Amino acid sequence: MAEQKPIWQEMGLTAGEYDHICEILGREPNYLETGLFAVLWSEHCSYKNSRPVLKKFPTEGKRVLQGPGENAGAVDIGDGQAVVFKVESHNHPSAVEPYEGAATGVGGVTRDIFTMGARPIASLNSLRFGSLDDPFVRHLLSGVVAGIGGYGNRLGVPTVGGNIFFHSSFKENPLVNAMCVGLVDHDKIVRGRATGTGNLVLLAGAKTGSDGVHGCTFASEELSEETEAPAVQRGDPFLEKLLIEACLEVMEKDYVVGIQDLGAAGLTSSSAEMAGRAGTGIEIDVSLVPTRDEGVTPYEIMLSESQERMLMVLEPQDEQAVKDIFARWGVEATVVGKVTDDNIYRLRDGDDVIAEVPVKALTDSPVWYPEQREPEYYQKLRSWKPDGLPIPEDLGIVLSQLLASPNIASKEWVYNQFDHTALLNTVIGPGADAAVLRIKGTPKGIAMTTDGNSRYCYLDPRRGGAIAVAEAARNLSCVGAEPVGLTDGLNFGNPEKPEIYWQFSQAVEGMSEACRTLDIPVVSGNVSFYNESKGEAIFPTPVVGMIGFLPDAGKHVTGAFHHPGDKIILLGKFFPQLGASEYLALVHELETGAVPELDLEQEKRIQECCRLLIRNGSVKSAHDCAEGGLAVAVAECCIAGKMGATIELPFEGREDNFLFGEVQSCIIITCTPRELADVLQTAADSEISALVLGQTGGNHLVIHDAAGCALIKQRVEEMEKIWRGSISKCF
Amino acid sequence: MFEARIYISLKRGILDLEGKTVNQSLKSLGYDQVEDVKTGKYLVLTLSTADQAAAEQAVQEMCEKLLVNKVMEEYTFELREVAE
Amino acid sequence: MFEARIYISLKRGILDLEGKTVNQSLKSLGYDQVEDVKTGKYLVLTLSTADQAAAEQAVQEMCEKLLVNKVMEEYTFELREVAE
Amino acid sequence: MRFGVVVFPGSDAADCYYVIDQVLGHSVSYIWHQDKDLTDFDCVILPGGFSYGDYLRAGSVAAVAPVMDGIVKYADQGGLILGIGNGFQVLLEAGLLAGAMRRNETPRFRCHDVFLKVENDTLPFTNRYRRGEVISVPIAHGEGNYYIDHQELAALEQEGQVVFRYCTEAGEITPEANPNGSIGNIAGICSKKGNVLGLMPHPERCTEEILGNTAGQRLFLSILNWLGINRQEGVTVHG
Ligand SMILES: Nc1ncnc2c1ncn2[C@@H]1O[C@H](COP(=O)(O)OP(=O)(O)O)[C@@H](O)[C@H]1O
Ligand SMILES: [Mg+2]
Repeated sequence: MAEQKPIWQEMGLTAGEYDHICEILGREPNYLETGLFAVLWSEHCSYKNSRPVLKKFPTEGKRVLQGPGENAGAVDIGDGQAVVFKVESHNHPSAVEPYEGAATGVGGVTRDIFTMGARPIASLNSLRFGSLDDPFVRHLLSGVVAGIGGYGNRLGVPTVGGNIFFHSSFKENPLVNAMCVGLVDHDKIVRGRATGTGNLVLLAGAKTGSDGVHGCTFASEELSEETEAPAVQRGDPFLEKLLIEACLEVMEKDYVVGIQDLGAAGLTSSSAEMAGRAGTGIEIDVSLVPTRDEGVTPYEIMLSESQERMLMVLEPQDEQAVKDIFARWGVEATVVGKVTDDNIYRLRDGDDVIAEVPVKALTDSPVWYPEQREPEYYQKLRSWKPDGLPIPEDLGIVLSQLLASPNIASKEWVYNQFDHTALLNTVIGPGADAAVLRIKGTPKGIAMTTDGNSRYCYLDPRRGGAIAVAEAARNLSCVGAEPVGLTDGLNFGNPEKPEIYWQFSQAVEGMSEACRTLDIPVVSGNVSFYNESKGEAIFPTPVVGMIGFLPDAGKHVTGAFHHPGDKIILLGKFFPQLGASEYLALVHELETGAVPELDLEQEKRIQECCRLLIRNGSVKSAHDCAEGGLAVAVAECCIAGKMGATIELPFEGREDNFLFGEVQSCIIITCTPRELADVLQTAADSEISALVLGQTGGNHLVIHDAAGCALIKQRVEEMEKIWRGSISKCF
Repeated sequence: MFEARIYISLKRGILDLEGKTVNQSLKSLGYDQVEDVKTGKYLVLTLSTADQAAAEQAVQEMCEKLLVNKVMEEYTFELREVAE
Repeated sequence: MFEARIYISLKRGILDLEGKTVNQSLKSLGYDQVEDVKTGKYLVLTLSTADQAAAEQAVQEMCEKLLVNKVMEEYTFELREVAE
Repeated sequence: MRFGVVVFPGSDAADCYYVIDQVLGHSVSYIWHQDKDLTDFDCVILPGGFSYGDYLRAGSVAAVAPVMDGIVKYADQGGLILGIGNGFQVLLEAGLLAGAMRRNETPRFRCHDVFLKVENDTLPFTNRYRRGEVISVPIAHGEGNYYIDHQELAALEQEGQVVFRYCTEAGEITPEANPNGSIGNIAGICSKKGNVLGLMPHPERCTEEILGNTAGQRLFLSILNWLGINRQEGVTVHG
């Protein structure tokens, strides 16, 4: 018979941790206290594995109003206004129940935003799935997409962007990262602090059920056959919408001393974190917490992850006014505790004290420094050379194949299920390099994007991480926006495996480097480890969510070719390579090679130049060269503008390389022939190369080589059909 | 020929959003006697099977495989013979 | 105390899209014996009423006012007394 | 001249409010779902969104909210009522417009631009359009599949109550142009008297240059125009 594990081990604590707890308390913790430690010291809540590495991120900048450490980061956009944003992962819940998992992910990150006093104005996401050939993957994707829409659409917050990538490593462990963006006046930013002895602690929103107990320990384990998922949490976007209005109203009226949403580890983490940040004590009476079903235990009340709940601290004289506002919005709000001055975290059940531990003991979890080791595959794969790789005979067919690859094809099957025009701010919606929103009542705009190439990060996590940052910034620059801050979603396998921890630490290293050179601070983020199924890790996937600023929202462009006869120019040094490319994976079924080089100084100059050209109004379109290489980038511009183009590529070497090889820091722009000299001069002044490739016009994309030989001739309409239909035909 | 009536409802502990909303709405219409509302869906399948045991097994399989989301839902069903 | 089980289905002649989709999915899973699928929803109301006739009338009213859209749907219900 | 925008819990009332206030520069206020008195308004808008979460059926719970008694009375008196998206669903559930709404035929939410053919240009809501004109307007809904039985459909057609239909860019009424399976490609209908209009597409989402499309502005200008003529008042249009 198997030996009964001790409770603390069942709950996910190690022997060392348990001893440490006994030492702090000077006694053994009771059942409930053990549960509190187990959740707060779980990786998901404590970042015990990742904290030392995350310190590498640059988090300061002239626009930063709030960096990491609060519910979300905040960045100044002038006129006393700020943008608040954050990424959150909901990977394991989505693997178990795709609709509700994704929906509650959106709900959770949205609460992080309005917790700060900001009105949510946009959502984005970053998704990773297995291959679409697999019916189970299609089931996951349909569910996740419906869930994101089901929640976000009902909230009335437009989902304006995102990215999605398909690869077999995500087959059973999909990634669902959601990002929310809000707008607030500087002087209305509210923080998650329980200050003021004697102040009241108010719990507002949904009743507490027994759902989601131990959600955070669930997120801190690998998925396996035996994994027991907690009872599924269902999101109620309708309640959240009312909660947004009620919370923003009480914050607007300055009734709120501190506020925090209930996320992972529910009431436990929110109350402990609020006291921890403020350096106070807190006391909660579980008998006062409204429960949904009969017989919910104190343990469940404290650990439940029932959705749509907020915890706030008020001064006693404001209690009635606050309750009245919640009542008007039809939202339940109950005083459940108070702030104390003894630095103790105390739980009562009526008159009985049922847990009593120092706040700091809960919030200052031990820090781990896991071992890291370079995996064997790394050196082997990066030294791959394309020598001997056959060049396909018909390069036009290759272009069609690439346009049909779900990683390149139109994602409109996905984003048309999201309301992206609500709130009347969407200047550029999904489908472009970045979304642009106008800021009502001002000429200003903000741009936003999520990026991250999982294959690059597998082959070279450090460079892949840097590229994720550079590419996000480039995407913003391509619509004319200046990057002002980023949030990250770091998705990796089990950090207790040295190779995985190496990937993690390398990726953060690379991202930090890029952030420093490009001068973009990290203001918030999320770490999701244990993305493994049956011992197999996902491709390491740091996701970057980035915000850009436009002084004039009207001065933007997209990638679409506009006018026949416009000149097509390639900005940036063109050094394509086949390693790590979508072409190599799709056509040759090889995932190997070095990741494209990235010169960050060069990247910075190119982006500045691109923004300058857009702001002067000298360019008509801009689009960056990404997956699929130059040929795909130009094809995308043709499709978006429903217009052909004729270009000549005066490059040496393998045709498949300069057509489909991938490269960093390259942007395709167009301008009228009259503006051409100016544009080239501006590029020269910025010390970046600019090469005229050809011009727009006609119904075909025609690509010639240096000798004038046609390599590709495709009807734009035909390309559009392939590109648009590829994902939707799977459903 | 058999007819199977399958009733699908949410598992215990899983929030019944519709039920909650309908309950509140009925109350605000003045139906104070309403204590609780639960919602579910049902399916009526007509099966061209002669054998009751086979029909029963098929229905159960279909529920497990497709009709019921076992992460959140539970089900019961009734089978009765009907004329062609 | 009474419990009312209300069954709501689409009127005859109105295409049951969900039923059609489920039918096709079942067929594609190999369940060729499935002749027809109809879908509907049900509500279980608990009423703190002592009087059966009153409960019956209240349920009917609630259906007509809110629970059923008579342009498309029809309903039946069963009432049974339950312990407090 | 004053517009009212009804706020049910879960409505997206701010968008219509913004357009009346900021784009058209007219007086507008919110009408709370528990308000009873609607006598002060020249036009009442039931906005889009998800009233009461759309639980049970889209618009069904809102249709029995206290404010609806006032709305019904207001409609009887000939007041102008515009229901957009969820507002249209509420009007159907409340019986102010004929028919009912089902889930989209492909049971997914859809958000994109559609082309609409204007079928009746004599209404308070459409007098700034031309009959037969094709306009582009965004949709964003999961339940826009309009249903009505054949007899009633014939009556609607006969009386000119079909106001907008989904069509191709060239104005053809084809199944491909129909985003949700709606009977007769119907996107919007009006009451017999023409004072109540419901439509699934969102004209309030396309009234400004910066958002790339102003086709929806004329719907609101039509209302102002009609109110102006009928009240012999001068109308100034801002924005
Ligand atoms: N990868 C990261 N980079 C920067 N900040 C991070 C990162 N991960 C977490 N943080 C910060 O740590 C804090 C806690 O994050 P998290 O636990 O995800 O929040 P929540 O409690 O809302 O789920 C936040 O301030 C977040 O911005
Ligand atoms: Mg938080």
